[in-house]
Amino acid sequence: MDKKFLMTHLVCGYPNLKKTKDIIEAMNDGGAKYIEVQIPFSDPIADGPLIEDASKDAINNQITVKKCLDFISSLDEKLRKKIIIVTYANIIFKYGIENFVSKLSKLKLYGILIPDLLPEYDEGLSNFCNKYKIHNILIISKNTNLNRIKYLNKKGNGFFYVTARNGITGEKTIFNLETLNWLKKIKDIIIKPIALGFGINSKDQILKIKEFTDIVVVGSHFIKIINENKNCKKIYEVIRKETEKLVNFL
Amino acid sequence: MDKKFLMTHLVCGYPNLKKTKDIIEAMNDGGAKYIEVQIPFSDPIADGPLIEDASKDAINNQITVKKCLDFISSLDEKLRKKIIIVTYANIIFKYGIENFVSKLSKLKLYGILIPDLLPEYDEGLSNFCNKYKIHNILIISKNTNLNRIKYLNKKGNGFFYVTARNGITGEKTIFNLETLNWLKKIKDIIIKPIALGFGINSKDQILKIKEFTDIVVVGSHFIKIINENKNCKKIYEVIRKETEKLVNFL
Amino acid sequence: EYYGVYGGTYIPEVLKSSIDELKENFYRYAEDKKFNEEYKNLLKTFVGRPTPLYYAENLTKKIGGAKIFFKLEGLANTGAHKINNSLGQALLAKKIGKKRIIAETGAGQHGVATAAVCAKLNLECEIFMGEVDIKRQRPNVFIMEQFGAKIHSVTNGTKTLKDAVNEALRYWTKRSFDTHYLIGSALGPAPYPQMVKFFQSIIGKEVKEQLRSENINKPDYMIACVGGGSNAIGFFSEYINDESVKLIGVEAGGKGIESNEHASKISGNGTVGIVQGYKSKFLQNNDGQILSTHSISAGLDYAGIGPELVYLNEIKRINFVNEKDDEVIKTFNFVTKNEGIVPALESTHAISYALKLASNLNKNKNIIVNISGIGNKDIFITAKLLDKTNWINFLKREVEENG
Amino acid sequence: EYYGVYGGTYIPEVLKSSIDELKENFYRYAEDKKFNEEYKNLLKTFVGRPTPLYYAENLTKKIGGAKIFFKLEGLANTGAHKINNSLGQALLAKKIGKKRIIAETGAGQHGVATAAVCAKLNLECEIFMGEVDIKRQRPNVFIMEQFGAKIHSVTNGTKTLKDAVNEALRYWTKRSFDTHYLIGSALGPAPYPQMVKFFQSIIGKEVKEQLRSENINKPDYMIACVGGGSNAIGFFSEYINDESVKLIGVEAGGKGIESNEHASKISGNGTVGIVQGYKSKFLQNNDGQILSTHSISAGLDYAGIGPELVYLNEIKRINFVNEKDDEVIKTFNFVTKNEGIVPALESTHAISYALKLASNLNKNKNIIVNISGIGNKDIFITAKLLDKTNWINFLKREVEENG
Repeated sequence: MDKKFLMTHLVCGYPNLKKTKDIIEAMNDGGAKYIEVQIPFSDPIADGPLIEDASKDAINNQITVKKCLDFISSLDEKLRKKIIIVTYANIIFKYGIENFVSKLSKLKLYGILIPDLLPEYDEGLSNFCNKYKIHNILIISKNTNLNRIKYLNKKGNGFFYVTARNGITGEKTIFNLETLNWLKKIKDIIIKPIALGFGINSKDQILKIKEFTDIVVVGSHFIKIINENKNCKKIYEVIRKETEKLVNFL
Repeated sequence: MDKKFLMTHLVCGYPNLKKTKDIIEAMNDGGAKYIEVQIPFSDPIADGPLIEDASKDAINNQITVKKCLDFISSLDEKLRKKIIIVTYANIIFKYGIENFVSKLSKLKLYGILIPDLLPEYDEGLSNFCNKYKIHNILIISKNTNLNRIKYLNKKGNGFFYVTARNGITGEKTIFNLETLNWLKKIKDIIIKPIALGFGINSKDQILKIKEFTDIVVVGSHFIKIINENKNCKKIYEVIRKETEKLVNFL
Repeated sequence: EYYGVYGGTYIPEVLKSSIDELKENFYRYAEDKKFNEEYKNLLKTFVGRPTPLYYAENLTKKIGGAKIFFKLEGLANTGAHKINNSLGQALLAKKIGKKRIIAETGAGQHGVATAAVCAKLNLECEIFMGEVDIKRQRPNVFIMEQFGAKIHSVTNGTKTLKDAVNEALRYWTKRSFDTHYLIGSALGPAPYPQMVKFFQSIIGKEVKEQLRSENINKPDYMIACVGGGSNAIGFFSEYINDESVKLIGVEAGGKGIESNEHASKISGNGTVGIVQGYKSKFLQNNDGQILSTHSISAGLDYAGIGPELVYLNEIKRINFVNEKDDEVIKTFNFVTKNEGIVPALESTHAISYALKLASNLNKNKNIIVNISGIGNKDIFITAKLLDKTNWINFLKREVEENG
Repeated sequence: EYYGVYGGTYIPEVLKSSIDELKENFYRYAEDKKFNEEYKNLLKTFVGRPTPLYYAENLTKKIGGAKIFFKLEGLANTGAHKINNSLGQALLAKKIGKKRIIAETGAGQHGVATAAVCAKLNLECEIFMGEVDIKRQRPNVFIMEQFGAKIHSVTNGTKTLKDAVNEALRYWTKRSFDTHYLIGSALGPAPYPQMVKFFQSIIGKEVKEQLRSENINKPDYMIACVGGGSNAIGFFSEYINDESVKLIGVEAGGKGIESNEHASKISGNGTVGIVQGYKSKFLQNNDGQILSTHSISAGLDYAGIGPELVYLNEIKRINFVNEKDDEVIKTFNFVTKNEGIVPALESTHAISYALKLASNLNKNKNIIVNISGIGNKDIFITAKLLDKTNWINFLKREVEENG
């Protein structure tokens, strides 16, 4: 069995940019292969309350898109290469999608994931990603039928983010046989690696699914830990240890 | 010029039956020719607030029609002969109109005045009054046209109660030339005596109108005095003096 | 003017000429084609008629007996059937040359309807309302004032509806030359019962026409709530002469007839009397003093009833029953949940009985219930009963944030 | 799916199949004769359509310019145009086999309409409403609950309408297999703007027919308030292709555009964005964060607007203006006093502009204003502003006597 990777998640500017730096470095040092950096949006329809509240906090603390991008540009290039920008259509649309993608490209980031831009209505995002060599991460959901998976397979230029159940981020997912069989089918169609996410936070889950995926995504779980430790001076240690722990399950 | 008479008014049982006795004797002793004794009704549509409130008080103090009639039968026959029962249709209807009129007859009262029974819809009242020799006092209002006054003239068997203005009891009436001319016209048609009432309480008013009427009615004015003296032990003196004073203006 | 021994014109002499004038004009305009056209045009464009005849399919299925239909009078402008009559009388008064309309109101629905019509027809409007009712029914008072009506607070007597009637009558004795008294129910001295029935009979006429388009020959049962009875007499009007149509009036049972806290004149213990201008049945004591009444629905909370209804009961043409407050609240819940319609508490009395009746009838029978008004107006009563904590907390917040 | 560059389907992958299913079914049923008959029959018997076209004669005369007509949508069951769409979508959902309806609501009118329709059609109903709105709009919450709806209190974000939309979308991602999301305005991802317009176009169709019976060839001006824009697009629908009919949308000017406390997307300072599934104009900052909005009328208090309206403005087919809170309250007073009709505060925006326009037009011109709802629902706002002492005293009494 191939080596499996961990992708982690954080909201840029939550609880503040200084801590965001601690957190992202901790994830990097802990062994995360990819790091989703979410640029906060006021109306994140695909996210649950944890990420929404973190986004709201960050916005209330005057975080802006420019501050997020400046922050990212201040990071080491090696770290930047792990970063996938997650945000909503309106943020990049307002910025100018081509400008935004080209900016990510200049910063040498890994990719971008916009949950409310389907390939059919993506405002040129996938073209710009191809042009500027940025991975455009597409989502496959449990409602996505096989024909559509084939269609998406052709459209994506990075790995695919597979959401292991319906609904939004942050709720617990139970991996039953039906889900695992469904994952197998996806792997048969999708040529690129897949990242499996939504509600993953335990050793049990990871052990159950790792053979069906290339990347395991742990998102809201990190937000929760960050939330619990937002006033803690040792947040770097906490996050690094948690990242290491999860990587070790793989 | 003929001798003019005073008609006074009281609400039976207001403020209580004992005081009603003082009041009625005072009016009698003071020289009133007729005394209107009003049997209280819950919804007196032709009366103003003074009489309505007095009626309500009396009803709340458990006055009943029977108590009123028993009270009247306890009076001297001479006094009883001055009494005109004033009440509303429902009171006598509920009692039985024939029974009621025959009862008044037995008590040798002067008459009856029911403001909400017009001759056309009087439930036999005028017939019973003729049968039992009780005067049925009809009302002529400022809205009553000459044809109708002629009609009423034929229907009434007692004097006529002329209301000197529109509206209800207890409000001040101003006797201008137009009103006095109107009164003259009435006197030309009406054979029986007329009693002029509604809002009379002053010497000026009485001096102005006495040549146009046979009887002057002072109603709400007495209720007001009774009201002001309802806890006064000397109510008899107060009422008798007021009656004498008014009689002297005639 | 009489229905059997009921009805008549029991008024002070001072009102005789105005009542005569009104009688003459009413009977003349009732036959006047142009007047009727103008009235009907306003019913259409201002009131929003016709109101729907609605098949209450869910209730019918749950009850499992006769088919139940609702006549949705609550969709009329100002939320109840009252406006049919207010509009008709105000239009008539305008034709006669009156400048001002006065009206009594208890719960406020008749006052709101009358104030709306006066705004539309450019007539001055003064509404008599008991001081107690003004305090209880502030939302309706506010709407009347928005329509430009002047509200007279009546502080006599019990300070409720019957005293407002008395006070309006008194005021009328002073100003009848330029003022029309717009009585809100099919009662009072003639020609009011006739006139109110005439203007409310649009309800029955529409039912007849609407049944035709549903391919129903006629109703088997018609059910209406009865306070004074204007919605009932108007709703029944087209079918009174057809004895195969059973007519049922539902009175306010309040806390039960035996409790004496109710407003049931016919099915309860009303007796014949002559009050406020007409002979009919009233809730009164042995002396003829009018008793205070009780109903959960303010619109039924009145001691008198229209004379024609009493007569039609006496000749066994209309049957009268009553429904108690608690039954009405249960029915309110049941109807809102199953039909998506909020009936006025008044009308809910009629539904409450209809449900009982329907369950005992064959599926090929049909029952039409007049939903005389919409129940949003009752929220200060229903929310207090059905959702007390949230409602009181909401009111507290409104007071705190704005007080 | 696009109007110019506006509209589209900007949704998470998880909703793609449901949106596809909905699109397919909507376009199929829109052509289905039986479906349309069933819908129209319910519009007639349950909603109470047609709503009147009313000549506001008194306003017209006072203003002394163009003739002003009102389309009285407020006489529909539940008191606003919202139910046209709720009924249509719920009926469609039922045909598709959905068991449950979810909907967002801000002020509560769309929630009430949807809950009513679900009670009628035997569908489960869950309404998403911001916690702040639930506290402010208890009367509507109470009515929804009476209709059997379950209310989800949304505690995310600003706890108001836009968060209720977000939360409804999230819930839908979990349950779209058996649940239809019933969006209340002509916005959101395709096919919602198309579908809501389709169901609201009954308003425009009726206007056309009613004008014919008034012997008016066509309107010179049509004016509607615009929050999301469902009443406007439905009202305008029949005349969009006839450029001789001038169409005007009136947005909520709040405390003035310069104050930034308003809800004017087109006439104010909205910019293009992609939010909540559709591309349109939004009130947002330079980063694309959605701003909080303000209007005296809860129904206009939303940061987005239907994409077709933005397009029609861009091609100069619809002109947009706005009216401020204080102008609206003045107009509210003026209309109630002179016409006997209580317009919703939303609709009063449209009247407010209509009055200004009318005064500058010739008497042979006509203006039709869509009165999208009735204003009784606003009493907790209007009474507080126009009759504060009495109102607060009334509420205090209610609390004291029942608390």
